[in-house]
Amino acid sequence: MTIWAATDWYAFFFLLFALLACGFAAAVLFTSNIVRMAFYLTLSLGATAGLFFLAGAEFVGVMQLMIYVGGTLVLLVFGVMLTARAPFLSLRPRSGEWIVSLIAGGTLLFLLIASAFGVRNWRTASDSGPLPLAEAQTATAVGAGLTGVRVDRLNRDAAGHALSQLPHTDSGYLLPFVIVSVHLLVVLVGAAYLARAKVRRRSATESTASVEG
Amino acid sequence: MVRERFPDQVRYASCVEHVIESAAVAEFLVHTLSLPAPLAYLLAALIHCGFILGLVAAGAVVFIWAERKVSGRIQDRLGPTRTGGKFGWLQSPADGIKVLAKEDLIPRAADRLLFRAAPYVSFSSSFTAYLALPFADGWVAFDTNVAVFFILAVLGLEVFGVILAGYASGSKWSLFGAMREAAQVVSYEVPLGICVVIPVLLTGTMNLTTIANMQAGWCSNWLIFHDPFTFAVFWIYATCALASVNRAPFDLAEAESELVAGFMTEYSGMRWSLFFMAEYSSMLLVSCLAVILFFGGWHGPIPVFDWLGWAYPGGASSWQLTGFLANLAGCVNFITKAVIGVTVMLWIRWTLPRLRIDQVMTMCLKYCVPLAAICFIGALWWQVAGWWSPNHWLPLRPDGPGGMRETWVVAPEAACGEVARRLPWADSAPPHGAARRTLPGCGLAGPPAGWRTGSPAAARGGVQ
Amino acid sequence: MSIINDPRVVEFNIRTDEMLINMGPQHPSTHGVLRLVLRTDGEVVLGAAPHIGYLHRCAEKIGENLAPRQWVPYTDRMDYLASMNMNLGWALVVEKLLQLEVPEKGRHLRVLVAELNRIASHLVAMGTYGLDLGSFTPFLYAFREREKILDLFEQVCGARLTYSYIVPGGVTGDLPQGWLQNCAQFLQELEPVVDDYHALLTSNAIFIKRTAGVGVLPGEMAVNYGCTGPVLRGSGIDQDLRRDGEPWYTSLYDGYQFAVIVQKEGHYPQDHDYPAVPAEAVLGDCWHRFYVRMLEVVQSMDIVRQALDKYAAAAGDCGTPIKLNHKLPPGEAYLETEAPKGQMGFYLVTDGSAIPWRVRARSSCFANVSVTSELCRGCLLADVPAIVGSLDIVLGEIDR
Amino acid sequence: MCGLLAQITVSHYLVVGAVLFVTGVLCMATKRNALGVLMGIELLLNGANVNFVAFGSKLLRADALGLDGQLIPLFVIVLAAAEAAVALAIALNFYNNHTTVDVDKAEELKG
Repeated sequence: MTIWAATDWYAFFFLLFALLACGFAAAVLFTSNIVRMAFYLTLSLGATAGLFFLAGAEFVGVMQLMIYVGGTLVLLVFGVMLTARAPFLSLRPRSGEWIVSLIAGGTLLFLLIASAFGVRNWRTASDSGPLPLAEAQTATAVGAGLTGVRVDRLNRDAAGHALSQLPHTDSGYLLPFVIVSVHLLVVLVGAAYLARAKVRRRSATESTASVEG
Repeated sequence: MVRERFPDQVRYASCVEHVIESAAVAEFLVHTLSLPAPLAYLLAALIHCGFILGLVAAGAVVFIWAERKVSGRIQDRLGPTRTGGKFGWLQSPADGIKVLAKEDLIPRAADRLLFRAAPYVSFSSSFTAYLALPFADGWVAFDTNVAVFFILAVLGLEVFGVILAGYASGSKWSLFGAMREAAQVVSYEVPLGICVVIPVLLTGTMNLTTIANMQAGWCSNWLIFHDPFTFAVFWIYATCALASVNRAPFDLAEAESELVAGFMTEYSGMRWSLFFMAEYSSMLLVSCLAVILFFGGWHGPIPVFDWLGWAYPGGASSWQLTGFLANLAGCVNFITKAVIGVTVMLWIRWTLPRLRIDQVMTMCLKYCVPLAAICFIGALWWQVAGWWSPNHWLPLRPDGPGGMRETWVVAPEAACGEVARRLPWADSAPPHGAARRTLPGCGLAGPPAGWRTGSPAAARGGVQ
Repeated sequence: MSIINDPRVVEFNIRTDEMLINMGPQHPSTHGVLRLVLRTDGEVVLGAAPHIGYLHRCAEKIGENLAPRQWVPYTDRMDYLASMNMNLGWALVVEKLLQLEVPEKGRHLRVLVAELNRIASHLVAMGTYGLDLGSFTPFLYAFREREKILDLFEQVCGARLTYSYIVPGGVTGDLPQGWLQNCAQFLQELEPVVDDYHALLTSNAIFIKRTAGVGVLPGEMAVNYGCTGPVLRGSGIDQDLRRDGEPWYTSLYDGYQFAVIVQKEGHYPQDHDYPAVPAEAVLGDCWHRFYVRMLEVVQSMDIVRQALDKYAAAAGDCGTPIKLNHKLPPGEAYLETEAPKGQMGFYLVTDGSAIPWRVRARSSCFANVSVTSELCRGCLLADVPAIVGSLDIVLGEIDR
Repeated sequence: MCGLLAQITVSHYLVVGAVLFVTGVLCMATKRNALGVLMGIELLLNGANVNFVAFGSKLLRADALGLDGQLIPLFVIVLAAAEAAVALAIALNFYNNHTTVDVDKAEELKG
């Protein structure tokens, strides 16, 4: 029973997802088979979504699953399948590249980790303690933020009711949202144009001849 | 509650409560059986998982049997009659044993790792989606306020298993099936998403429990009858859901007359049956989702339990037998509706020929997406204009017409005047009649705490 | 016509590998052991080459070692879905060689069973076509009615598939008592069911989408490839050996009223209320081939009704089968008959002994399947089963 | 659990983010397949997202960044999707013109 009592489930789940995310990220790095890379990447990003859930960012987590894993990666896999000819299936980097990049990467990693633990505020929970998760459900706030209302910036009374209006200069994330929407549209049109199927037609006689072969 | 009783465990409890929303069960275990809290939470989580896994597995078993019987009846034959007595009801277990006993073949050309992993990817994603699916008021493993989104996202991951299976099999037929499935599922996610957004739009929340509870009362209160556009969009949803779970006439990925068995060609034994279970469980899942989004969830066509006064009041936290019974009946009601949906899928499968891949795509991009978009705008317009809907004259719930349907407009206005004032169409003063429950984290009002009994005028105030 | 249907478009921008795919000989939708080697670019089929011979059983060579009467069971196994018609073709050619006339009653009996078997064959064609398009239910509906025909045949000759009933000189036995009533009753039952078939397939929107405009076989090409039967008539060529054949064969149908099922001036001869030709359908496409078969079911039902009356009215016997040691006069004979799948011809050369010197069969399906590569060029992968299914081939007849 | 994990703080998330980021950088550096490079970018962006979410999480610290910490990852995800679409189109075009996806062979500016 004591082992149960001693287990911090939050840490357990964090560790689980963190190890999955990092482990599969490493697997992406070290495998040379492009399809397996895509598979590991899926799992890594999925585990990251789990981390987002743990951190209370549900909406981001689901977005990650939906757009990243379900959309972007499927797109990637499509690309992989379209170009997956045997010689490109596993292109190995040269060993010199490996050494250089591992040294550089190791240094970078060391720096990043050192700085991650370097700031006291990051290392510790604040004195007031964290908010209970039930109050950190933020989907509505995120939605409101995207439509131009920062509900988290409202002045509240003790009971949590909104007291005053927001300054009219604060439009939340409305503008970036609109820009990103337009950007996405442009990008999709552009991508479709770039990769469009250009059709070469052959004459009727040529086509009959070619199909016999 | 947990928080107050275990002040030292606040953080951990709230997290676990979040990850596996089994507080009620855990509480029961802690207080009645006096188990240590972490163990209780683990047990509660396992119980939840067990329930869902059981539901998925039992669902698959029942549906495989039902598929045989239904197809038999449709085709003027009997279906299984002998295995296990009268109706061949042991046919599925018998099949299961047969499948278990089969040799698990892996082709030499296969990518062994991915070949083995693929069925689990497929199955676990369609299983995971059940986490966020409520079966009755509050009976949900993971009560998140992005449940609709979560289910759609996770369901979309099922396609990965199929793609991997197709690629890893090292067979051309499998690859064909996988690419078809990938193209189809990715395309149909778009109209499916638009269709799902419409009920979300009308109810103002992505929380499935809330969406279903807003449709309490008579069947006139179901969202499908809310306005002509929601009625139309349900059929689009049905089409897209059928396509996204790869059922006939959209079962191109496993089209046996063209691709032998598509992505499943090289699979045998248990791995094959995992794909099968994944298919059946996602069928049930989209059907459940349709029931919640359009058919009132666990709220029956006739509000019997509201009359009896058995149902849990909104926000109730104490356990009571009558409420439990009402919930149980609601759960049965919910599953019945979902099973009807699945049966319709079976019926369609055994009646219609299969479409061709280009026709499937045309249908999605040329018809489903524009129609869904039109319905989206239409439903939005209907809502904003506050036009007539059946629940205005049929008593949709005990408190009369209007209800809480309009949270989307009302709630922000009611609690946080700021939001509503910025909305161009809402220039009236916010109603302050009803007591509001604050949505966690942001100060926006969710459904009023007493929305089952709240005054209709207050609820509808936002658009009038 | 969309890009993918355009046979001239051979290359897309995304450089994908062409794939060679073996469809068959073990494939759910190749009707036996046809092997199609498909050259595909993604879903688009660039070329299809049928390979045959997986069911070759040397039937013709065996025929050179057996008396004509003994070879009848081998004809059963050619088009095993229409054994009666195969028997009839062989019996007629032997009789032609011998100049042996069958009595009136035997003539009507032959028409009766041959047309019944045509119905059975077309029912299978319809059912399996549904299967090819992914609809399982019509298959069982078709087989349900076919079972009744097989029951009738079982009463006649004891066999359900390989009848060996019609033999040179006559039939192996006259009809049993009460058979005519059973047959008439069956026709009564089949009449409404045909409407079900039309509802399930012919007028089904998805079925039309899958078949109309797919695999268009122009009449000229059909003639050039030697296509016959419903495949030819589906392309609008007015040819039916029951009307246009040799007198030795057409005399069988003397006194019978029937119209050849072919689209003339945009209309099919219709004496029933059948679904109209959809706007998308092009003459010669899969839908038309299918529709011709469906109308021929009704046509054959009419002929069977007439045959029932004529048979009942005719006096005498049904003819006497020739003996095994019946000497065949030196010479040769060739006769084509209208089998359900097309024109089935038998060729016979004799040297005066009781055993033919040479036996050949002209298979209708062989000619029909040869258009596969033409029709499948530029179609989608899913169209291949639709096209092959609409040709309604039986490999037993192709490979012999 | 060991002492380091006694309480999960922002730092722990940052470590995960760092690992993802570095793996992404290494992927971009070492992979020769254009799509592998693309996957490296996705990993990298994800590492950044983890950091944002960690900084924004009120669960970890009450005085956290708040909503911004969630909204920025949303934009990152959406832009990553856009980036992937364009990059994939470029990769496919490159493949069409050079019949290879080996980025080491992409030496000409002209496509």
